[in-house]
Amino acid sequence: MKLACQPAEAVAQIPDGATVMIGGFMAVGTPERLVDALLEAGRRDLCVIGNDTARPGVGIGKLIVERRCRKVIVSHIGTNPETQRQMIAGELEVELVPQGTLAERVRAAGFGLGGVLTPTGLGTIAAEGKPTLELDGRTFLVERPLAADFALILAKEADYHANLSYTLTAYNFNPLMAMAARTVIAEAETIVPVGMITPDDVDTPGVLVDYLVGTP
Amino acid sequence: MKLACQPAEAVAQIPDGATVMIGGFMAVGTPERLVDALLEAGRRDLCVIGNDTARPGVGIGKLIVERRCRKVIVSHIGTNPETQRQMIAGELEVELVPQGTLAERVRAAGFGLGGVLTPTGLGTIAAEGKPTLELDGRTFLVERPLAADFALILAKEADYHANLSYTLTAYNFNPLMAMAARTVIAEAETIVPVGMITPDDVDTPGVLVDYLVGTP
Amino acid sequence: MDAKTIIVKRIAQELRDGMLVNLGIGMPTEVANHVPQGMMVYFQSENGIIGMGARPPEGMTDRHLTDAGGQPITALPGAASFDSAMSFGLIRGGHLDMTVLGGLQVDAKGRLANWMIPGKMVPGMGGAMDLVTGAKRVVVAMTHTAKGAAKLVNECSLPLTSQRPVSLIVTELAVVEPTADGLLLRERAPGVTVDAILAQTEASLIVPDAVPEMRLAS
Amino acid sequence: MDAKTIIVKRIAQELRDGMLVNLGIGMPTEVANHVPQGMMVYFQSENGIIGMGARPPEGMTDRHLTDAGGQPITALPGAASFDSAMSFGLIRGGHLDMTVLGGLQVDAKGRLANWMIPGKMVPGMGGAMDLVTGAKRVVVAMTHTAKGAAKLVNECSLPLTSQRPVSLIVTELAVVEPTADGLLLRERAPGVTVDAILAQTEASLIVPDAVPEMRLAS
Repeated sequence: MKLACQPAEAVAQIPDGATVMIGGFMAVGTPERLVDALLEAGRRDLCVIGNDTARPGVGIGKLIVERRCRKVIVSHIGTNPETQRQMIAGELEVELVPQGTLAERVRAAGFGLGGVLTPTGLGTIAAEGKPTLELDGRTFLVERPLAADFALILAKEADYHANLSYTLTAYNFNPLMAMAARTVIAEAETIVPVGMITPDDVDTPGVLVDYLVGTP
Repeated sequence: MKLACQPAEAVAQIPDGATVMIGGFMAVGTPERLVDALLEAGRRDLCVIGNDTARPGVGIGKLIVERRCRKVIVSHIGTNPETQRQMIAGELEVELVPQGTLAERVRAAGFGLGGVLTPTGLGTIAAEGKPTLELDGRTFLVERPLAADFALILAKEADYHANLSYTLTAYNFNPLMAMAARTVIAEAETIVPVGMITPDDVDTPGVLVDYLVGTP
Repeated sequence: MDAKTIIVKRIAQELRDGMLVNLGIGMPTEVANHVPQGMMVYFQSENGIIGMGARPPEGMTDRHLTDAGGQPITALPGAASFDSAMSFGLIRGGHLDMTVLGGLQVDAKGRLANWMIPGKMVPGMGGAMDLVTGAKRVVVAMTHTAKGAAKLVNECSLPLTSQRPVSLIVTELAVVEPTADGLLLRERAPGVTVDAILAQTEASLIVPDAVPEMRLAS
Repeated sequence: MDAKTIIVKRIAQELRDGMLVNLGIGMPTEVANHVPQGMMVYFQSENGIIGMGARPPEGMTDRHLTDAGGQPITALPGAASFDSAMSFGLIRGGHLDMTVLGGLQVDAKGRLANWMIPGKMVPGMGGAMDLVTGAKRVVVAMTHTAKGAAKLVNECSLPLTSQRPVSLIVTELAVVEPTADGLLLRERAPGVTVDAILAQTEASLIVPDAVPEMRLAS
């Protein structure tokens, strides 16, 4: 584990073409310093997994506008016209996934499950090309786990063990992604002494975190 | 939702023969007042879902000793010789489930999933009679969701909305069971005013709780 | 009363005390403004909160607290926050009593299309497929027609959101309930005739002998 | 040095700084007493904590804080608590660096049987199947024989815990590593000959030219 490193140092691990999960919901809970560092480092051809592509110039939307993504796996792109434009122009591959299924697919990868059995999406475009499973008279879509090389996540607080806690609507995909990526890079708004975050308040145990970036 | 009711009133909803989830791990996190009320009410032929059968006279172990269960679905019975005795004598049906699979099966029921795809148990006795699924070259056991008529859970704190929070090793199956039963009966060690449990500290939202039992 | 007011006021009558409810972006959001007096309804926002409250006063916003559209909200006393897996566990696990969503089309079987117009608008399904598949009750809030074209159609020309029929459709003209026998006309808006409704509906409606008027408090 | 001391001291040498480790009930638990000086190891207890510490002083126990055997423990500064789904997510998701478990038998392919003796002892698998299937490294701590019978056998007569081979077997006589070619004899206990090991082992062992002695600090 590398504590209190600079964003540039942390994202230096990420090569072009990497699959990168980025926490956040409409950029709420997105680690903006890490996204900025990724931009500054010139990374491109990324496959980004996130809830949405936010708005141009915000969160994942920055990477879209700067054309750093070859693919995004998200539930929603409606708030970022640039994502739609690049998709229609054939410049960007967009895999749309129902939001609850996206959360479970990320969780499945992190929790060692072989996939997700869900009725969501059955008989819709979202089911195309996917296997189904009949079990006890009901049919379920079999959705694959979604893992990543890296996860960039935002916590409200971290302690010196890199234990993380989130707040309000800034949890969203962050705790799930912290389980599902080979390398986890966390940005914390505040770093506090060990013990300030009680065991019950730790949402992501520090053992899952590889790099911890603090505030400037 | 029925707040601050007595244990007897809450468990009066539970008929003989019901399937009842009971939180706790070796009785840590088990709502003992609710278990006692179930005993006093004379309920029998229960199917109990829990992590283990604890020890004789403690937690779920009380129901075993008093012969109130026709079946238990648990991961472990080694600490309760009476469970083993009843099982061998053919008086009690015991379904043994790997602990992690048990947690995911309960969660699957509560989260609307069709089942659990796991490598745990493959090629062992635990896989007997269960379907498997091959996906992308790997084989997984298909484990069924596990729902219940009732869940009896223990929280450390509850507020007047029945928002619940747990502590230390007394979380275990409690938050999962609160999602997986038709009727949720919670016992809280302390009931505090709304706002004392912050939104980030709520582990089980009050909307999931049907009956809340406080301290005597 | 304008179309939107009729729709959201009528839908508000579907609320019950203690319900957990998710409101879609846009018109459905306004149902929250018409909760009957004395009734306690828990509003979930799928980005991770139960107990969302109105927009905060100027200068009191928290960048970690927004609705699913990214707009600042408040948290009511007794609110609970959680991650996306839990949020959709509530939705998909059948714990959400009701969702109110916008609609582009509903077919004769009561199936909703509301997430894309191929070649024109592909915003993504967000949480819509989960909500329509998982909520106990799915209420569609939509205008009866769009640019003159009926939205209650025999077959959706737009991609479906779910195979599961919705529970109720409320427009500025009518309340329609999908049943095993077809779409049942339950109510008509004040002053609107059954014939006027039929004229603006492509799908066949089952019309009972008496179709009561919606009762909308001023 | 008695058998148990040899086994747990040798296994403690497998610990690395920063590892997340789960120790089974009984002998494996004692590995925690031999963490090399200056090394930080995070111990998980599958009932829901990382950062478990030793038994608390008399009168300081908390009934909400025990190990997986139900015995009172402490939580170290920086501990984290969570529910059973998260606890087994750590185990099954490959986040647990190492688990140490007891064993009844290990077969020639390195597969462990450790959870039941049909007709005699059926305690249930608890978390053993999850641990053996999911942990990055699985280390078995067991005596080399039981009542004179070899525990490293050609085929387990007892039900398997997992089809997945374990990573290492440590007994009071030897360190054995399952490989693609078979069971490899890696080390012998101080003063124990290769012949003595072979005489007490049913499964064939691959014996390299030189089999070093375990180095155990007093």
